[in-house]
Amino acid sequence: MILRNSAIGIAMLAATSVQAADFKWASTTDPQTMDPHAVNSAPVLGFLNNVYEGLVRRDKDMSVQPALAVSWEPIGEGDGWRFKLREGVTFHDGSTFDAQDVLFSYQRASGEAADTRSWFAPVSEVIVVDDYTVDVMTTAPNPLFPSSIANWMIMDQGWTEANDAIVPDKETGNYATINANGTGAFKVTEREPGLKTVLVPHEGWWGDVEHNITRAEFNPIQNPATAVAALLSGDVDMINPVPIQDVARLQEDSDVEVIKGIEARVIMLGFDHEAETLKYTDDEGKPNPFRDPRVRKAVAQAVNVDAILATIMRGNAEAASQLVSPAMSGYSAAHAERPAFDVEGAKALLAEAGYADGFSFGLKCPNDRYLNDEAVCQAVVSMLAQIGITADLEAMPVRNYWPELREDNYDMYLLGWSPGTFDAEHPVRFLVATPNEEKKLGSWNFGGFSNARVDELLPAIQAELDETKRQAMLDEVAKIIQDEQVYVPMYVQPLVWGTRSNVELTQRPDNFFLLRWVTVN
Amino acid sequence: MTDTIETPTAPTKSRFAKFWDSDFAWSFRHSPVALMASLVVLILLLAAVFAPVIAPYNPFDPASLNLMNGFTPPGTPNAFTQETFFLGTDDQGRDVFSTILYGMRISLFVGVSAVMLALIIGVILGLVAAYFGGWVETLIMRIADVQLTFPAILVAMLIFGIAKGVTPPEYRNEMAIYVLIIAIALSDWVQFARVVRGAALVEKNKEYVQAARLIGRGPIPIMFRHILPNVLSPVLVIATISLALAIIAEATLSFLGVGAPPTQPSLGTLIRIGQGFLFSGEWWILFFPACTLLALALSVNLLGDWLRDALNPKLR
Amino acid sequence: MFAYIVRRMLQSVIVLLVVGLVAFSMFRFVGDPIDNMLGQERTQADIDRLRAELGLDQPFPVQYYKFLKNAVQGNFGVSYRQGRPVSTIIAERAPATLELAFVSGFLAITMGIALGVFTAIRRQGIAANLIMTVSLIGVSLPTFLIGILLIYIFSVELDLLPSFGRGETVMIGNWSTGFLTASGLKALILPAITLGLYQMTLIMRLVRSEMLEVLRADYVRFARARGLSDRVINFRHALKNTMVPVITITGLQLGSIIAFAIITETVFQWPGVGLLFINAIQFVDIPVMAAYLMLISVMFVSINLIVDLLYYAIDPRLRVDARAT
Amino acid sequence: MSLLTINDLTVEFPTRRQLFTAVDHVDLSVEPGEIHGLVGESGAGKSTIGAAIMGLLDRPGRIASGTIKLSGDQISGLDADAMRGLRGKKISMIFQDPLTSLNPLFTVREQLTETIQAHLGGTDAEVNQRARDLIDRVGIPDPDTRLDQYPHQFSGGMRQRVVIALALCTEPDVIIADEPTTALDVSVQAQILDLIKELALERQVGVILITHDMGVIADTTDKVTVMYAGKVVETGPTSQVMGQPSHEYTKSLIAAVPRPTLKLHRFPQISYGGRETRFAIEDMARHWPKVDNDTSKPVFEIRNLTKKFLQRKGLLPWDRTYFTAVDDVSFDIRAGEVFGVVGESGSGKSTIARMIAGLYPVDGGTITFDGQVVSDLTNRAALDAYRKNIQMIFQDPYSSLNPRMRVDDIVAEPIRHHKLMEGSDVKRRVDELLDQVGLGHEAGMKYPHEFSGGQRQRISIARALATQPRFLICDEPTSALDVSIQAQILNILKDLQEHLGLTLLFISHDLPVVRQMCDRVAVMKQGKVVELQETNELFANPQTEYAGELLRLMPKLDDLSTDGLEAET
Repeated sequence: MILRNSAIGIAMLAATSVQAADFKWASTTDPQTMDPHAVNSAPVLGFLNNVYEGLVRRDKDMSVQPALAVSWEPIGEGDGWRFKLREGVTFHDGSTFDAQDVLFSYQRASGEAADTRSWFAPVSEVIVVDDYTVDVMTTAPNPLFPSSIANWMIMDQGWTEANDAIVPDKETGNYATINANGTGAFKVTEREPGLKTVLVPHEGWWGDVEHNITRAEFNPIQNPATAVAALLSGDVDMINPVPIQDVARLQEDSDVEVIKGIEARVIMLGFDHEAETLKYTDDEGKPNPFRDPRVRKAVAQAVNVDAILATIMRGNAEAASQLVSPAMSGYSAAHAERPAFDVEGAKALLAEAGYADGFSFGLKCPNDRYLNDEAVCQAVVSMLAQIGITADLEAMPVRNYWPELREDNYDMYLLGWSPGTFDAEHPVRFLVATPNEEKKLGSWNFGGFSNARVDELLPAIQAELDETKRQAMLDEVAKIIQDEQVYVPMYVQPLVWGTRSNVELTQRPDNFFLLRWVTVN
Repeated sequence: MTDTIETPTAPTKSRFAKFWDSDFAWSFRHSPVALMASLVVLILLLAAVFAPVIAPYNPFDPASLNLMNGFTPPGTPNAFTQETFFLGTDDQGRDVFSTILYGMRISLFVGVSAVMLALIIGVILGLVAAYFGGWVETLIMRIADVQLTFPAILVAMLIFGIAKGVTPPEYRNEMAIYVLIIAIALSDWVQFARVVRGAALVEKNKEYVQAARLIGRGPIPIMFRHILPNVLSPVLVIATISLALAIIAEATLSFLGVGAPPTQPSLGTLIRIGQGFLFSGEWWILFFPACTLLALALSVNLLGDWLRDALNPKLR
Repeated sequence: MFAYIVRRMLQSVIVLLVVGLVAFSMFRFVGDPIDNMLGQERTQADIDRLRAELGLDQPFPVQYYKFLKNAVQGNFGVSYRQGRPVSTIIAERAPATLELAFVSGFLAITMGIALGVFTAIRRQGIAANLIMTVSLIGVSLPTFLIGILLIYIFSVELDLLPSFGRGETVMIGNWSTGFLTASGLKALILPAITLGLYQMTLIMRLVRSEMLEVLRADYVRFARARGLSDRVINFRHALKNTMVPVITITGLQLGSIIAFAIITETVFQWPGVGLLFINAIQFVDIPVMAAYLMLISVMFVSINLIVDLLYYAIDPRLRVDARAT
Repeated sequence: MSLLTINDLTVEFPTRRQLFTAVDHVDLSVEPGEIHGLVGESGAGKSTIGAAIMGLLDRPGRIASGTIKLSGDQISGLDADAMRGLRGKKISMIFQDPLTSLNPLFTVREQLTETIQAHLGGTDAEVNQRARDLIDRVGIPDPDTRLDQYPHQFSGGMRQRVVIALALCTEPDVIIADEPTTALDVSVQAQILDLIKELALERQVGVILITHDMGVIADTTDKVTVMYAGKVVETGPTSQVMGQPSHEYTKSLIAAVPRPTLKLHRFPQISYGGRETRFAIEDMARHWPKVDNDTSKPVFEIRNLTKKFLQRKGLLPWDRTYFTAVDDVSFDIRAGEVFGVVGESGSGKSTIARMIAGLYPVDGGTITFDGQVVSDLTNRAALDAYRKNIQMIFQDPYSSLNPRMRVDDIVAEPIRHHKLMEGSDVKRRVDELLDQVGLGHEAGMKYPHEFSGGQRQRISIARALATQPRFLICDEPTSALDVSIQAQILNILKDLQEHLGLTLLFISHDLPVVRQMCDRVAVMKQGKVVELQETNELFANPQTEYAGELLRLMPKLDDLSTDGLEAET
C-alpha cells in the first residue's frame, strides 16, 4: 500500500556517531492508560507505539511494514490471513515472544471489555499454526485487514496473567494501566499519570537502533502558551502541537525549528439532515433549510476556505474536497475540485431554494478539539453572514460537545475526521452510512444522512480485493457525497510540531511521534 | 449656656450645594487620585455606553467582517485589503478598538449586574441574619461558609451545567451572559452578607432601632428603613471593589472557557484570545484589551480605596 | 471549650455533607463521562453497558448514598480516566499543591503583614502610597494573565526560571518535595508569586486598615502617654491587636489559595490537585472531581477550625470566657 | 516656682473651613501635691490642654503660642524623642475609660513591666517587685495573682486602679487625669478619687483633674479653673470658686447642678452665651387629651418580674448558664407620678424599663397596664394599642435617632405607624411638635447630625410625644448631657408630668437627679429591688444599708453656691 508522500523525513545520521542524549517532549494530552487494549484513542495509541508493537507497523511514510510478523499472505479466497512471526523477539521483562502471545492478545483486544473490539469485527477466529505462525480467519474477504491492525499491540501472556491483567479494565484499572511490558524500542520506567512518563531504550530490541536517546521524558502541558514557552526556554525538546499562530515566531528563533506536515484529519461542516425544523432560529417552525442540497451547496460556496487558510491557519493547511485527504488510500482524484468561493452564486442558490431573505440557525463548535477550531467557526459565521444567513455560534469544550451532538442540539456543526485505517472507506462507514446500531454503521453520522446507494456500495467496497474496482466504487461514493454536499469539507488540518534545533525526528501523518526516529545532536 | 439652634432665617441650601460642601465631596475634590480614577472610569463608561456611536465598526455584526483583514498591525495597512486600523485587528479581522469598546460594554454589564445581584442577595441575607439571629443566622452564615468553599470557577460551572439542563437549547447562547452574572454574583454575595451582618449587629443594638421597635414597627421596616441606610457605607465600598473583582472574574472564567460567546467577546474573552498571540508577535490583540481592563479595574479599585477612607469617619 | 469544639465539629460535618451533596449533584450536569471513555467507534450498547457498570443508571439518592458511604472510608472510587483509586492519585498530587500553597501563603502572609504595617505606620508617606497603588495593579489583572506575563518575561525573554512544572522532586516517604533541589526551588518562584500576589495584596490592605483602627484606640494613646517607644507600640501593642481580625480573613484567604491554585496550576502546568481537577473536568472524571471538592471543603473547614482555636490562643478574653462560664 | 506652668497657651486646629481655636490664651499653674481641677462643658478645650501638655495633640492641632514649663524647663516644642522621654517618666496621664485604655491582649504584669523597663530599667526581679508594690499600693487585693491576669478579668474600678498604677510606674511629677471617674459607678468613683487624693499628697505629685462633674471638683480639688469656649473664665481655690462664683458663666453652671440636699421646683434658667430655647408646654397642653389621673390606682402593676439572659451557649440545655438580670421584682407605678429606679450599672434597672416597653420578652412574672396584662401580648393590634400609650426617651441622644432619616420623618414615624393621621395632617402635627419642643419646624428638613446633644434629646421628646402617650419611660435621659442642658431637659420632663398628666418611669444612676425628679424611688441591686420609698423619705432616712451607702458616697456639694435656686415647697 503506497501512500502519497506527505511525511517529512529528516535525514538521519548514524546513531552510533552521535552522543547519547536525554530527551523531553510535551503534548497537550497525557495518554490515559498504558494498556494498549483499554482505550482506542490517538494519544494512547500514539504513545504506546513506542512501547508495544503489532504484527505490522507503519513506516515514516505510513506504508505498512513487517514488525512482529515478518511476512503475511492471504489464505484461500479471502478466508483470512497467515502471519509468519519474527523469531528471537523479547519483551521488556526478558520473556520470549511467540504465537501464544498473539492469540492471547487477540482474545484480550477483542474481548467485551476492550475498547479495540471493533477492529476485530471481521475476524472469526485466530489459529496458532505453530510457534511462529498464526492464521487470522475473517468472515468475509478483507483485503485491508493487515493494514487495519497496525495499532493492535501484542502483550506478553505470561506477564499479563501473572499480574492479573488478563482483561483490560478502564474503569478501575489494573496492573497494565500504569505498567507496560512490550517488545517496542522503549520501555516505561516511571509513570505518574498526568505528570510525566519516563522511557529508556529496550536493550534487547530486535530492530536497528536509529536513535541516540538514553532517556526520554514525556510531560503533558495543557496550556499551549506554556508549552511554547517551555520549548523556547529549552525546558522541553519537542512539543506537539505548536499553536498555528506561533509558527512564525518559532521559525525566527534559531534555537527551535518547526516541522510541518499535513495530517490525515479533514475539518468539515456537518448538517442536520433529519430534523423537520431548525432548532436555533428566530423563525420558529420554518422547515429545516439544510435538508435542501442547494442550501448545503450555498454554504459550501460561501465559505472562503482560502481566506481561512491564509489568516487563521497562516498557510499551514491545504483545502479539502473530500472527507479524506489526498494522502489517504482510496482518495478520489476525480473529485479533487471543491466548490469555488462564490458569494453571488451562493445567494442565487439560496434564492432558488426559496431562502432569498436568508434565515438564522445554530452552529455548534468545539473550542479545544482541533487547531483553532473556535476561530474557524467564527470566520464561518461571518462568511455565512455575507450571504444573508445568520449563524448563532456556540463554542464549547469537547467534553460537552459530543453529548450535545448526540442529542441533536445543533443545526450545523464542525467535525474533524481522521480515518483510522488511512483509507477512504473509513469515513463512509462512520459518517455517511445510514446509522445502524447493529452493524456498527454510521455511528458518527449525527445528521442522519441516508442514501441507499451508499449503503449498498459500502459492503461491496469492504469486500473488494481488486484495487481498481474498489476505487471505482469509492469514486462513486465520493461523487454522491459531493453532489449531495453531505458535508462541507474545508481543509486538511496541518501537523505542526516544534523542536529544539539540535533535534532531528520524523513526523508521521497520523500525528504519531516515535522516539526511535529521534536524534539529539 | 443654653441650647442654641441655627437661626431659622438662614437660607436653606439646596441639596446639591449641601452635598458639594460636605466633607465627603470636599475630600473628593481634593484627592488627585480619586479625581483621576473617576475620570478614567467615567471616560471608559461613556465609551462603553456610546460604543455604537464612537466605534468605527460593529464587531458584533459578522456580516461586516472580512477575514482577510485579520492580524493587521495598529496603524499599518493590511497586506491584502490595504485597510488601516487604529489599534489593529484580531484574528477574525475585527477592529481591535471597536471590539474593546463593545467588549467593555459586555464586561461592564456583566460586572455591574453581578455586583448588583450579589449586593441584593448579600444585603438581604446579612440583614436577616443579623436581625433575627439564632438558627436563622447560623443557617445563613453556614451557607455562606459552604459558598466560600467553592471557588467561583466551580460555581460558574455548576450554574452553567444546571442552566444547560433546564433551558431549551435555542436560548443557551443568550443565556451565557446571564449565567455568568449569576455565577459571579453567587460567589460574591458572601462578603456583602458578612459585612452587612457585622454592621447590622452593631446598628441593631443602637437605641434608634429600639425606638422603632417601641413604636411598633415590624422587622421588615426596621431592617430596610432603619438599619439598611446605616450599613450602606461599607456596602458601597465593597460594591466598588467587587465591581473590579467581577470584571476580572469574568475574564478568568473566559480563560477557562466558561465565558461570553466568542462572536460577542467581552474584555476577558478578548484577553483570552489575545494571550494566544503573545508569542507570535501580534501583541496588540492582547495588549490593548489588557490595558483597558487594567485601567478600568485599577481605577475602580482606586476609587474603592478612596471611598473606604472617605467613608470611614475614624480616619477623617 | 469542649462543647464549643464539639459544636463546631458538628457544624463542620453538616457543611461537609452539604458540600458533598452539592458537589455530587453538580457533576451530573457537567458532562457525560461515557463519551470520553469510549473511543470513536463505540455503539449505543457499549454506552448502556458502561453506564450500568458505573452505576450511572441508578436513582440519584442511591448514587449519593453510595458516594457518601465510600467517602467516609476514604474511598472516592476509581478515576474514570486514570483507572486508579482516586485517593492514591490525590495523595500523589497533594504535595505539589500543598507546597505551592504553603510557599505562596507564607509569602502572602509575611509580605502582606510587613507591607500592611509599613503602609499603616507611614500612612502619609510617599513610599506607602506608592505601595498601595502598585499593589492594586496586582489585583486589577487576572491571575492567568499575570502568570503568562511572568513566564514571558522570566522564562522566555530572560531565561532565568523554568516555565512549567515542579523541577526535580525528592521523595520523602510518600511525600514528593521540591524544596530539596535547586531546580525544585527555582520552579516554585513564579507560580508562588502568581498565586500569592493577590492574597498578599488583600492581606496587606486588611492589615493596614485594621492597624490604622487600632492605632487610634485608647490603649495605644495610653501606651504613648506612658512614653513607650514607637517600635514597642507599633509592633507589640498595635500589631498583636491587629492580628485578631486579620486572622479570620487570612484563614479564609488561605483556604481560597488552594482553590485559586487551579488557575495557577493550569498556567504553569504545576502537577497539583488543581491541575488534576481541571483535567478531571475536561474528561468528566466524576470521582476525581468529587474527591477534589471534598478535599477543598475539608481543608476549608479545618482552616476555619484552626482559626477559631488561634483566636483562643491570641485573645485572652475568649480563653477566660470559655473557662469561666 | 510652680511644678507646671502654662503661659498664654493657644492651641489651634486648622480645618478646611476655618481655624478652630480650641484653647485660647490660657494660663495655668500646678504645685506639687496639688489637685487642680479643670472644669467646663464639652468642647470647652479642657482635654486639649491635657493633650498639649503630653505632646499628644491630634493632627492637625498645633500649639500656636505660649509655653508649657515643667519645673522651670520648657517642654512645649520639644522634639518627639525628648517628649517620649518625658512622657510616662515626668508626666503621666489617666484616661476616662479604663475599659479601653488597657491593651486587652497583655497581662497587667506585662504592661507594667514594659513601662518600668522603658524608663527605669533594672533587673527583672526589681522590675517585677516594683510592679507588685504598685498594684498593692493602688489597693488591688491579692496582687500576686492579679498581676498575671488580663484586663478583662478586672472590674471597672479595679481596672482604673491598674491604669493609675501604670501612670505612677515611674514616679512622675505631674499626672493629668482626664475624666478619670466618668465611666464608673458612684461608689467606685469615690474610691478612685480618694486614691488620687491620697497619692497626690503622699508622693507630692501635681494632678490636673479634668472633669465636667461639679461634684468631683467640689469634693476633690484644691484649686479649680473654669473654662468656656477655650478660654479661662475663672480660676482660684475650689471653695472660693464654688461658693462665691464671680463670673456669670460659673454662676450659671453651678446653678444647674442638681443638689442632693435641696429639692428644687425648677432649675433656674440662667443662660450664658446663647439664646434660650423655649419649650411651649402651654401650647402642647392645649391640644393634649384630658387625662384623669386617679392617683390611687396604679397605672402599672409589676409582679414577680424576672429576666434571664443566656450567658453561655451550650450544645445541650444543661450546659447553658444564665445570668439573672431582673430577679422577682414587684412594684406599682401610680398614675401621674414620677417613679424613679436607681442603681448602679448592671443592677437591672434598664432591663426593667425595656421589659415594660415590650422590647424584651418577659421570662417570669407579669406586667399589668390599666388592669390589662401586657407582658404576654402577642396580638398585633393589642400590642399597638399598648405601645401607643407608652413611649421612651433613651440615654444616648447620638444613637437614639436614626442618622439617615430626616427629623420630620423621625417624628412622623409613630404617627404614620399608628395611622393617627394622614396626608398633610401628619406634616402639620410634626411641625407643631417641633415648634413646641423649641426647635422650630424648619428643623424637620434637617438630619440629626446637624443638631447638638440637647437638641437631639428634644427631637426624641417630640417623637415620644407624637402618639400622645400616657406613660413615658426615661432611661438615663440626661446622663450623656452637659449639666446646663441636663437642667433644661429635666425641666421639660417635669413640665410634661405636671401639665400633661404624664406618668414617668425615671431610670438613673445619679442620685441628685433622682432626688430632683422623682416622687417615689426604687433602689435596685443585682436585679432585686432592695428599697422602695417616697423620695424625701429615702434621702432623709434610708432603710437599708445599701441605700445608705449609696447616699453616703454621693458628692455632698454643700459648698456650692445656692444663688438663684428656689426650693420646692
